[in-house]
Amino acid sequence: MSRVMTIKQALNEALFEEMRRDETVILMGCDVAIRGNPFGVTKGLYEEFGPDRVRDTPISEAAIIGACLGAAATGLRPIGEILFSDWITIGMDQLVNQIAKIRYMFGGRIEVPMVIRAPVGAGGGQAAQHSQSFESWFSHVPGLQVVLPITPYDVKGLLKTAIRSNDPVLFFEHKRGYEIQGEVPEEDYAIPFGEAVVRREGSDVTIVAVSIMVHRALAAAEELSQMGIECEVIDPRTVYPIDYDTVIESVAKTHRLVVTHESNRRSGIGAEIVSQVTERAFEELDERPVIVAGLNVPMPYNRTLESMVIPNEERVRDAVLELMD
Amino acid sequence: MSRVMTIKQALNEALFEEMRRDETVILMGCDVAIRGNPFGVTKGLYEEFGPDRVRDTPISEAAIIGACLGAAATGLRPIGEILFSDWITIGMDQLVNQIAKIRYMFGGRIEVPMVIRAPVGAGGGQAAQHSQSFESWFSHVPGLQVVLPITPYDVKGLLKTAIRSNDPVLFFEHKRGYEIQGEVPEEDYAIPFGEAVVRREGSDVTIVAVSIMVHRALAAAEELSQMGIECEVIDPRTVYPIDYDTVIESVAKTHRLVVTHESNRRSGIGAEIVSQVTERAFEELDERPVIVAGLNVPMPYNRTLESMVIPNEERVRDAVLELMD
Amino acid sequence: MMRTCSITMEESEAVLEEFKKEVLASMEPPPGLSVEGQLEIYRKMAVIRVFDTRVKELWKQNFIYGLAHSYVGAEAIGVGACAALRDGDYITSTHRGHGHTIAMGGDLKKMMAELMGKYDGYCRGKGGSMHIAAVDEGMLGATGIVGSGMPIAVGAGLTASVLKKDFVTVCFHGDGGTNQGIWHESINLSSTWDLPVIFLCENNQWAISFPYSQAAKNPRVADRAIGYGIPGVTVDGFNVFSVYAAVKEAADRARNGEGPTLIEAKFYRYIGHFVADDEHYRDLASNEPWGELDPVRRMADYLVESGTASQEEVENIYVEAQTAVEEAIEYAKQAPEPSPDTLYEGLYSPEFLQSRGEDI
Amino acid sequence: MMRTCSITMEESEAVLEEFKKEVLASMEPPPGLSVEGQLEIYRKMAVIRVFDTRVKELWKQNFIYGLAHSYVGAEAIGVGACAALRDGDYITSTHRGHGHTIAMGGDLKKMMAELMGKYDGYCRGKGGSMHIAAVDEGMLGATGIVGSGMPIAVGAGLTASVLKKDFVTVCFHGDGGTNQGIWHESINLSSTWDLPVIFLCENNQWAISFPYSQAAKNPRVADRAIGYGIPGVTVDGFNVFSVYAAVKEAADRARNGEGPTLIEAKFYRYIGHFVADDEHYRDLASNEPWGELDPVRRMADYLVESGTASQEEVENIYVEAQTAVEEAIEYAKQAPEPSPDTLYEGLYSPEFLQSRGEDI
Ligand SMILES: Cc1ncc(C[n+]2csc(CCOP(=O)(O)OP(=O)(O)O)c2C)c(N)n1
Ligand SMILES: Cc1ncc(C[n+]2csc(CCOP(=O)(O)OP(=O)(O)O)c2C)c(N)n1
Ligand SMILES: [Mg+2]
Ligand SMILES: [Mg+2]
Repeated sequence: MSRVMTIKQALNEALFEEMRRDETVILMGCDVAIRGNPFGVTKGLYEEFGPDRVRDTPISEAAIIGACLGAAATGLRPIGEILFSDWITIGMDQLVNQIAKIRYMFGGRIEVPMVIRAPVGAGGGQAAQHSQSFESWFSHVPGLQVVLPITPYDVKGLLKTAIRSNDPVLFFEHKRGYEIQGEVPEEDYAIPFGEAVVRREGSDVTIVAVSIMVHRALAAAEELSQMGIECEVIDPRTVYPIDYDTVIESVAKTHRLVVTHESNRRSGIGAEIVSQVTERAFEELDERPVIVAGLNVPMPYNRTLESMVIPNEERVRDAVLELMD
Repeated sequence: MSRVMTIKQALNEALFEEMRRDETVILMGCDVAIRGNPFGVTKGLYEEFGPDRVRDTPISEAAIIGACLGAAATGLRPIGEILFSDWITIGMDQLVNQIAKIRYMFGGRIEVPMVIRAPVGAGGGQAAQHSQSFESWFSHVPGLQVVLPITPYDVKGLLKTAIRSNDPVLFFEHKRGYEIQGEVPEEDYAIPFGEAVVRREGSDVTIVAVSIMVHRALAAAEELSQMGIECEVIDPRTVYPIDYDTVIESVAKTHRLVVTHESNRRSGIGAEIVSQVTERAFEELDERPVIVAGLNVPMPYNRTLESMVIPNEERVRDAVLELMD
Repeated sequence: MMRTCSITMEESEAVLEEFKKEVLASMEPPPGLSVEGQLEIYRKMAVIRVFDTRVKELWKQNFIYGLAHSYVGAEAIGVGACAALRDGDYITSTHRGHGHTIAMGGDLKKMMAELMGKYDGYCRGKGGSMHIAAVDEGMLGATGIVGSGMPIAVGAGLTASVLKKDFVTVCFHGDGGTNQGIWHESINLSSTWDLPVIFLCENNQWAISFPYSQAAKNPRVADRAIGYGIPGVTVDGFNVFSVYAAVKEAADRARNGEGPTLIEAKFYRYIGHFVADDEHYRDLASNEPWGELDPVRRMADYLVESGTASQEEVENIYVEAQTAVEEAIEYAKQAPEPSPDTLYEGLYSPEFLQSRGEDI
Repeated sequence: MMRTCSITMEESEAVLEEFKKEVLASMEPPPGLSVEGQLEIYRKMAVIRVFDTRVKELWKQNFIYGLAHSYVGAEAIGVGACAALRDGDYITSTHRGHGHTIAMGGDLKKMMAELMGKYDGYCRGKGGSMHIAAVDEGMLGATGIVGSGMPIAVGAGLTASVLKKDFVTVCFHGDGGTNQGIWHESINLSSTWDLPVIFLCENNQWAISFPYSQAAKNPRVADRAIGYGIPGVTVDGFNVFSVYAAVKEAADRARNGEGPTLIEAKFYRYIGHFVADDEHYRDLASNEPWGELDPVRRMADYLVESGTASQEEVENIYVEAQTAVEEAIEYAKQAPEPSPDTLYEGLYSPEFLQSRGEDI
């Protein structure tokens, strides 16, 4: 049996189920308990699991992220929430120099079962400090795993995997995605990391779309379909690990590649994906691979300028049209 | 007239000259004053310019980086030193969310003439937290400029440009490069950002090499030359901005591209360079572009394992040989 | 014991009682503050009150985009502090920057235009409420990241110290901000170097849904000064004169080379955290009793009761504030949008941008 | 006034005088510490002394790679603190982790093998001196980044608190580390939540070339406790009994749910910062007078003078320490290098690594 629900509800349900299943799962962050987080993702958890396991914190992102490590190393499975992913920068040293490396530095003799959840993404006039997505940074750091699901089914299944994993996971939720609806089964399930989904089949162009861009790419694909161009849209769901088998299988069919993400173009995850595909399957490509991404500029507040920076359906469509020209 | 000196001396000379030229230039960081920095780069500055302008600081990297911004905005040209670039993570919020963005967020109405100097690079058993190079991260952030010169001439000329620039610059010195020697003119000169240098001409393969990899690539090119393979080695010197004209001109001649850097392969600067070249000059490439970079693992302490992770001359050579196969 | 809301009605009453006993100070102008000065203070307080009240409405009507945090209830702090400063002094701000900008003499039209994302705004429409700045007026900008403005104040202090200038910098921050690592580093660095920086904590006792009493085991922010070897004081943050006097004294000491002061201006946030906050995390009724301490009304009452100004004068000031704000709103509504070709403007220095051409 | 070195001979003498007046405590075993306990303490101190003395030599002889920081002179702190703990308690460490590891009962062979980068080392040769860890013994690891170990202690405290276990965690850190933002956040968070964490500052008055007196306007670290509403004490860091007693008391309080304590163990780094430090930033002669406070000799003298042990017994303990360290060195020299195919081992959990195959 399955129900239709929003991403927000699916996240909330995953948290409830995992916290019921495993008493060592705890959650902490600014405003996660009594307020239930600004988007309502953590609503009701405090009431059910109490102040020990659902903790409002002082504004101390570095200590929160670092405390997750200490807790994970000594028997808990902490989930730390950072209100906007832009501010993970405050705990960057903990995340990059300790959490990602500690198991390795200690010769494998420590466990790090922890998750950092944080909303990513732009829109709504939140400007330069509340709009960024840093998946490319974290994929650059060996030791971390980076997840950006964008359907209710996926967020639930991948959050469960993240919580059950013994490695540190960055779990990025898209702010503009919380109300996206979809089917979610009643039964317990978990989705392995590193398995991409082909969201739409097509023979002309492969579009690898990250997070919210999946939905924009699908919309573009619909429009292009009416022009007789069939796009295959792939949602990698996790950007480390990435399922290149699925991507390359598709490119071997379409011989054309577009990668799209909301984060900045320069040194973004698109560059990594392109470089992997060109290294692994150069001969399959008939055309230059193209990246449709956020422009290389801090997010401006003004609505018109903002909409120029955030990649949309039209930019994806135009990129495909250019390739097909 | 020019003299032969080491990179360390050239850096030191640049600091002396700029601090003499402009009273608003100041320097701060852990152990930069009385100790003259662990590598001796800042030796003698404290004695000449005194404790106001050459400041030992408490261990407070975030505040030091942030204070550079406040100082820059109000009339100084601060240079902040972070002892190992790995620890810039501690001031990451300041750097990424304030320094890179403030001019833009404030509509251009503020100046940010500041430099953060930090050693990058691996080797010598310094292990996971003292060996990283994050140029790809910072190139992902609009508003920053990222410099990694690796000859005495270049470090001097580019540090001068960095200090005179009105934008925030990350100036990365390679730890293993301080003793590299070369000619440095007596006269004052500055090197503009975004101008690559062709370190060696060749017609078979283009090697874009970042920082210390320039020297390793040159060694590989010598060896290859004896096998009849002529590599063109390009040193971009700055990774934002990057001089793609020079790179593409070379690729248009060689039709083969190898990019090499010490930082981790995944989502590294090599991926960005490859994605730019494939987007701008796909039809020029006869072979898949290849990246020779640090393996995706934290730096291990053990000497043998360490040497497996750090890319060397042999790995560059083998990559070229494979391409020529 | 598990609580169902962040603060109960009873707890809130106890907090108010304690506030009255330990912090509340009578309205008494410090020596040297002229009548004109007092009226100018009231004028600015009134402008802030009107401005941020209107901002909330404009946000609800979709004239203002993004997020906005109101300075209503905090007027005494921003205005009291900035009135104690001189030309050439600086301040750094928080996410709640409208009040600070007005207190530093910011132009209402440019402010409102910024909030509406217009090109004539202070930040060319690129910053909005969370990044409002008036650098020429000495206001070094709001920030949307708690704590992140603090080391900017340290840097400004450093400039004064290195260049031997006698300006001071006030670092405004919230009680929530005191738990950020950068707060500690900024105060320690400034203290160690005796920089002319004043750390002014706007302790409204809340960080969104989280009361400061739960965010720090010792909720007396001023006590932390001891650890840094600097003076720390707690003052009535609803009382513009108390804030003025404390900042004046701290500024004198700072200019004298004696280093920073930590001032805790204690008050209470009896409105929502930001324009869209429904405050479901606390009993709405618990806010009401605090209304009697409304700093703007307290100042108005003081002016009239002390005979400093007539009831009519005081009312006129408020009406003028309303007019000025309405004019700013009209101006902002008419002001042009930034043109698309300004997208990259300000990303780097003009020299650099020019050298890059199209290739950003 | 411009100084040409970090501390002059005169200044150093004054610091020593002050230390003797204000901090130095007589050697007196706290109640409940048995004779065996005292001898075990001395044994560990001797082992640390010998171990780190040999490490420096081995580093110079290129048997040890990378960097190494010596715990010589600090033995009383690590050993005193850990002796006051129970099985199941944890510690977090700094860049100076050998002493902490030995104090927690770490295996000398595994330690030395790690320093020589061998596969039998505690960290499989991947960590080296700066990342030495003995997790099974409760030593949660050294770190090369000042301050970065602190929140690990907070997290361990959180585990105890959530799972209602009665272990405590000692967070070792240097005086230099107290100026990191994460220090502030870690103590505040632990205090707010009454976590069973003990913050133990090894105040050797130096951070490489920078004296703490120049790194903090108020150099009394313990004073900072006031701001957090927790107890703060300064103890003689050359005196193993003083450290033991302070940690014991703090641990009792922590287990009792009363939250953290800040302990400042004050002493002096009278050797180089790390194995290769030539100390050109200070007058080498200024170190010498501090030698009279050598904690290992002080403990040995106490044992003999108090009649707790004979001179011979005490000497034997030292000789045994030497033997044990030499055995460890031999073991480590013979131990196998990690094979190249262990390169990715430990990068992720075994389950994950297995699922990836070659594609890391
Ligand atoms: C680093 C960071 N963490 C969290 C937030 C979300 N946030 C915005 S305002 C705020 C409360 C700030 O409290 P305080 O500093 O007391 O200022 P106040 O809003 O009470 O004036 C929080 C948690 C943020 N903006 N930045
Ligand atoms: C974040 C960071 N900044 C700077 C350094 C360089 N460094 C290594 S040890 C040290 C001094 C540390 O002083 P303290 O905390 O007092 O410990 P001590 O060495 O005196 O035991 C410094 C500055 C570092 N390792 N990490
Ligand atoms: Mg507050
Ligand atoms: Mg020290």
